[in-house]
Amino acid sequence: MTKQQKSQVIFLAVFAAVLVICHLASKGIVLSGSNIVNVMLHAVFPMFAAWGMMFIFTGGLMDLSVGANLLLAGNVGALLANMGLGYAGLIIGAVVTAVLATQFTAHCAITFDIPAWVAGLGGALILEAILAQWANVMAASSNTLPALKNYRGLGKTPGAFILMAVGFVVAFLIFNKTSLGINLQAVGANPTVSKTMGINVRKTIILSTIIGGVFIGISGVNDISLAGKLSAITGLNSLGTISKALSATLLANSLINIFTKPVGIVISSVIVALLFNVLTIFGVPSGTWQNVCLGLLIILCGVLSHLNEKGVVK
Amino acid sequence: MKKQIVSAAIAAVMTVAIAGSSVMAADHKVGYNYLGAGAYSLSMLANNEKKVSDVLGQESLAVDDQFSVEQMVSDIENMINSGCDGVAAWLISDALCQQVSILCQNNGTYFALADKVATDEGVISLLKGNEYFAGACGPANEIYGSQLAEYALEQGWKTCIITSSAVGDATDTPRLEAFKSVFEAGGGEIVDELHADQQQDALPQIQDSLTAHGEVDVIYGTGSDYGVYACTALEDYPSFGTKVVTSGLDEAALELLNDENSPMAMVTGDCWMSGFFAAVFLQNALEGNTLKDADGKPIWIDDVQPFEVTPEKYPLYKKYFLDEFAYTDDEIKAMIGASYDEIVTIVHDYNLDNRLMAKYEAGIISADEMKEAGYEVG
Amino acid sequence: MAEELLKITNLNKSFGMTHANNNICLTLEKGEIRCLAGENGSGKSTLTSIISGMQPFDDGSMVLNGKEYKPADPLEANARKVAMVVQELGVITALTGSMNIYLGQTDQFRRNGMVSTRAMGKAAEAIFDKWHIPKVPLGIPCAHLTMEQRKMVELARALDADPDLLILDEITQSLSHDTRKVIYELKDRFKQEGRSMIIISHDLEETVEISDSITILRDGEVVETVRSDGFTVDDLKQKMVGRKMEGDYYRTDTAPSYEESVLLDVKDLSLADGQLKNISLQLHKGEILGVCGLSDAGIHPLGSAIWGISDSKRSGLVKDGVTGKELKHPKDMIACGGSYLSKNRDEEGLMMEAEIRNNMYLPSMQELTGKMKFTSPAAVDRLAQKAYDDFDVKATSIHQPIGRLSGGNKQKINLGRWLVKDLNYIILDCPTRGVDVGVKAYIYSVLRKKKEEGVGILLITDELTEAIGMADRILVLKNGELAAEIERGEAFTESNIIEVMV
Amino acid sequence: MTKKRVFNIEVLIPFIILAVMVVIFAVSTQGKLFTAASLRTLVKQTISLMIAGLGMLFVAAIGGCDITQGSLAGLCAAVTAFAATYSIPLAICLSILIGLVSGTFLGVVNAKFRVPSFMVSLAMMIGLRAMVSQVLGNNSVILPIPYLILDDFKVSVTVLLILIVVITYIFHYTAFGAGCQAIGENEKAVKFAGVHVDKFKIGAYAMSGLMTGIAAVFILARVGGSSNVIGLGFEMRIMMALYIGGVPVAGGFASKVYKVVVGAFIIQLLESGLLLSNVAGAMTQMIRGFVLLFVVFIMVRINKRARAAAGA
Repeated sequence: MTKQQKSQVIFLAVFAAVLVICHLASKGIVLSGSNIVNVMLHAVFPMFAAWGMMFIFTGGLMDLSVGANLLLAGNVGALLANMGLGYAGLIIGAVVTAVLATQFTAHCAITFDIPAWVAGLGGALILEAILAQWANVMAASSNTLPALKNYRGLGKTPGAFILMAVGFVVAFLIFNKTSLGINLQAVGANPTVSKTMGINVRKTIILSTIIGGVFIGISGVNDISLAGKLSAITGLNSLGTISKALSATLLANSLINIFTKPVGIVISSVIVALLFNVLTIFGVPSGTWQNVCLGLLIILCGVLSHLNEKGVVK
Repeated sequence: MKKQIVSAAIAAVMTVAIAGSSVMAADHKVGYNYLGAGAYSLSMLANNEKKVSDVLGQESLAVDDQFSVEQMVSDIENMINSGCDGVAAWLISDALCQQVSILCQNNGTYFALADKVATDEGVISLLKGNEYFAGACGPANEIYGSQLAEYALEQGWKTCIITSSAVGDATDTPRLEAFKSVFEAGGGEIVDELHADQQQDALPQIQDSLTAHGEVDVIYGTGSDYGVYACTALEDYPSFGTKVVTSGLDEAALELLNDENSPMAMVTGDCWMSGFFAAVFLQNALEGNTLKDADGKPIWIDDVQPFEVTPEKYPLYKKYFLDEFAYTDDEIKAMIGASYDEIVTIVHDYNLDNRLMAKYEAGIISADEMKEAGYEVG
Repeated sequence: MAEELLKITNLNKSFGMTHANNNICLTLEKGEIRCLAGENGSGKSTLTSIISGMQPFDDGSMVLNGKEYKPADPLEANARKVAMVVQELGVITALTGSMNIYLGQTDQFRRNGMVSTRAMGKAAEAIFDKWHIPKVPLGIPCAHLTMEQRKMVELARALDADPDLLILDEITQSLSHDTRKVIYELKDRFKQEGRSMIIISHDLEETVEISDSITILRDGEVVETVRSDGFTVDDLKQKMVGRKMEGDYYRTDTAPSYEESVLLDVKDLSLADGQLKNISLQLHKGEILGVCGLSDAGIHPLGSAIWGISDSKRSGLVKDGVTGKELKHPKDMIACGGSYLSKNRDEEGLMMEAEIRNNMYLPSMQELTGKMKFTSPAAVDRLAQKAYDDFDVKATSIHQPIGRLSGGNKQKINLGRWLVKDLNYIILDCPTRGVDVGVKAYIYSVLRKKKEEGVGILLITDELTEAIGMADRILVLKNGELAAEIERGEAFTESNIIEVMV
Repeated sequence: MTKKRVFNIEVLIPFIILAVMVVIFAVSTQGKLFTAASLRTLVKQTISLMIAGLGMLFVAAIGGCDITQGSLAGLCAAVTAFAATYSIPLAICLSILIGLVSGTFLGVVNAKFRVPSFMVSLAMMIGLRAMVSQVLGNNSVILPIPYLILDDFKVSVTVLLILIVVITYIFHYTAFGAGCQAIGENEKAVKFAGVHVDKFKIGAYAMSGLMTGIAAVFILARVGGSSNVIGLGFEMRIMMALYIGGVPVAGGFASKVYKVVVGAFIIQLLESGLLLSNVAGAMTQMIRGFVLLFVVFIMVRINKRARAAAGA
């Protein structure tokens, strides 16, 4: 058994133990079948968004427009679905929108040399504004952004779980088992080595942001399927939309020595969903202490995973 | 060099675009702000405010506060600077009302409070003493809550989950508190009170709570967004007989109400008409007809009553409230220059039944339509 | 006469003002093992990186197997069967060994769109089998591998090109004795199969031992190419240093000269990770104390540990000899007139993007702080200008960003900014690394001047000649322990020192 | 040999952009933006942004990331609003103290425990916002009238000017400021030069928190009382101000106080100018997005060329 496998076993054992304790303390609610389904269902959205961010961030593009992007994508998808295109419209609409949006920021960053962080901010402003403008136009005629009434299977059992399984397989395979994924990881870790090894850095980043865009689009699909509608947000508050997904991404980063990223994201998305679920079950007030707990969890994981950090940390 | 030319060209285009969009002023320019773009209820409020200016053929300026309080103050300042003669302000807290009152007094700009009205006595008296204060109009938020609580008790519902926006929200808090006190006084139990910072967090919260507490009799959504989320959440609990009550007469909620399979049991609201009334007060003030009560205080209405839209009446509501406007252009024009008492009567008479009857009597709605909706006419 | 594999004629390469390679001519035969020798900054690494396609050359020509050879990137070099293990490149720790080996070429293992880990693993294993390299776990992220195992991964990566010409840049220094043997066997096999190798090694004995011929470079030029048979390490050294031994490059006196008083007192210095074990030393006034050792002997951690920066916990006592104060943090030492120059100038010394002025300012931040914490920009300018002038830095002005100044100029800035201060002692870790001869001589003259002024200098160096040429005493470290202390005089010879080192 | 400064053009860019914007808006608002009243409002609107930006400058200089400002300002404002009903000076001190504590905490976790600052500050952003709701609950506080003196133009601008002078002093005329900038260039080099890098980093985050605390005092004066949404999106506006002013994302010696000041003005000018030009609603945000990208693009290009010309 390698060191990594050992850590995995230990981690999962601790995780299971915590769950069992919570289960017992909650008098058998936490691990009940229905609750597990419930938690997993809530984990799907942050998971897809986090996978999307994984493909975008790993290459070094810290693109914060993801939240605005998925809101827009979900709405475009719903629009097409409601126009009679059904699931095909929903998925294609969302995915194409999200891919275009990621390409916009990616090209701002790579082609025009705008720092990725700024490109993300600019992109978020623009994407939010597009959706808000759309909502305004609709409201002027007493209409709303498209609500998804039918075709919501991808937000429910079993559709959401099939989606999750497919998403996991695809994310895992692309990230770990394709040249693109391998190159992406190399580019993210060390652009100089990658270039020396003949990797086309630019192409790698662009391609992986396209894949990231697909995942972001699907996360929009899942979100609007789950909730039925996605409202527009302005003032860069779309960042809040992805706060759970960002949390999951950061937690997955701190698990990187135990699990590869795609797996780590599954686990940490479930942890985040579980955190809110368990706290609700224990009667911790939502909107206040629950969020404080999430903040503390992230800091704690950060501290634990950087105990032996020697290098420069920004 | 090429780059400089491109930059210059872009700058020029921007100048032209921006300059071109400034329209020449009509007699009165009215500014109104809204918390943020995108939310349906906020947009409806803003639209209702705009309606008055549109009907009167006057210029208006809508400003998006980007969900920021600081921005709200800045936006009102900017509206004043941009030459607005009057401002219909949507203010998130009493403190802001005080600020805006001072601001408008200093600048000699008329203002009215739309939808969110101050509750603090000190602030109210400050406002009422301000010569530029055109009046305030807001919904009876407590009634919103208590009405639904009474309805829930009537149905014999005993357990309830409340789902709501962030803690301390100015609209939701009075609704929530009123619902809670009435419901608990009537022997009901609030098993959980949920607050979502991000609207879409409401759904997982409701589901987590349903798992934690099992089946409850009713879920109260303080706004229709939350009511709709509650219905969506319940789709995953088909065995539960939980019902949903909510406020906010938007299509999504009402269509759920129409759907027999949906748990939505009651939707109330006033179609965000307080924004419209506030704009009417403001226009009156701008015309030199500041509406004042017998004591010489500006008009202050904080109890625009919610009404229920039943499934039978929904088609009429959709057609004559949403697609068209609750008041005809002529009615609106007649409101300018009306007396205090007349306006108060108009506001207090405002509800679904009265408006539909009025439109029926004006010949806009046919008798058949009215009968179909359950009205006994003709 | 054997067939020619590679012929380089009049190759030139310069970085800014530095001529890294100057009219290089070199011919390599098939089956020949060639070592490149030369001091730091003599242009070895530049030459090998040009041959392996990592950087382009300015002019000249290369002919490989009778055809013109001008690789645009390492992949093209690989296609022409030229591969290199680069000294400081390393592996991507997040990826597995086999992924690292096939990085950039993973497409060849595509099965139905996926890279077949199994096929790739097998192919990687096959390389290890084919060339008899010690096996390493290839299926786990390289983060879990030792440095030596990672080097093997890099070697396998190079060997995958089935190279006719393999270039090894400083590979042996990070390898254990056993693994070195593997490299030697690999070399023999190359020879048999008519393949060639270019090896760079700092171990001169090794250089003479394993090579067929040696090309000696100095200041970017080829001095001579010699057959290794009958050639001795001493000959090699003569050639490498050449005329540099003449003149006043180094000290000419043969006796130690320093005062009694101790400036810096180190007792039982250890690092928790075992890189240093109970080192005690005393640096005297006006003394140059050389520190030598193999690369893993702990000479570099010694410098930074005394300075007060170390990755693992430091124990023992570092005391200022004059004040008797204990020195725990670099700041304490600065307060006592101490300073330190890291070996890794670009990473741990200079701010490459920043103006010369700001780099000059860094070590004197405390001194220039006046009342109310005020620092006068004019005073900073003055200080920077003084160091700039004193050390004859060649740039447009103190406001030029360091960027691509030559190594020598960078080192002048790096050293000068400390030496403008009123120092008691200075710890120098490889101060002449990667600088050209002129600057090197200049630095030595500065050090001698400082010595005369009574400054104590702890001179940590990879180059024995430097230590012998400059030091009053030399401390030899081995495996983190103090192995010997040799005074300037009769015993001050390389062979004596090397005997202790190895 | 001429001793020409290399980055003259870089110094000028933010001002040029500001000037271009002034010209555009002078035309498009038909002069409305440049009446005394408008200008005064413009300055007032920028105050809190600028104050917090001056704090964030330190974090930006070390190349770190602090996105807690919004939530932190919210918390400071909430507590201050309550405290102001007892004692105004106490309330102000409390706000500054909370800011300082929060910033120091972020700094310690980042510098000592080596957790990336984005991670810590995201966690704190979530947690602090929740604390705001917890502190305020369903209460709302209206500030006593004397507190509102802080919203007076003369008072607030005086404080702002003093703060700009003080921060300029700290940032450009002390070892601490230079150290922060140097850390952004090459943290290791600074460490090996014998500087207490950790202390400087903690100091930088503490400055950011402290200035956010001061900014919160003025935000509160502007809003007139407590609100649970004070500061929402504030951190993003600050960041935009910094970047549009030319502060580099990676930090270093190109970070300057004047860039924050100019950047904050540009941001506010954009918002107010568009509004005064009758462009309203979501369109303003879209324009702001494009302007941000365009300005940063121009800056990156010109700097690159300047550096290339300097042989760097």
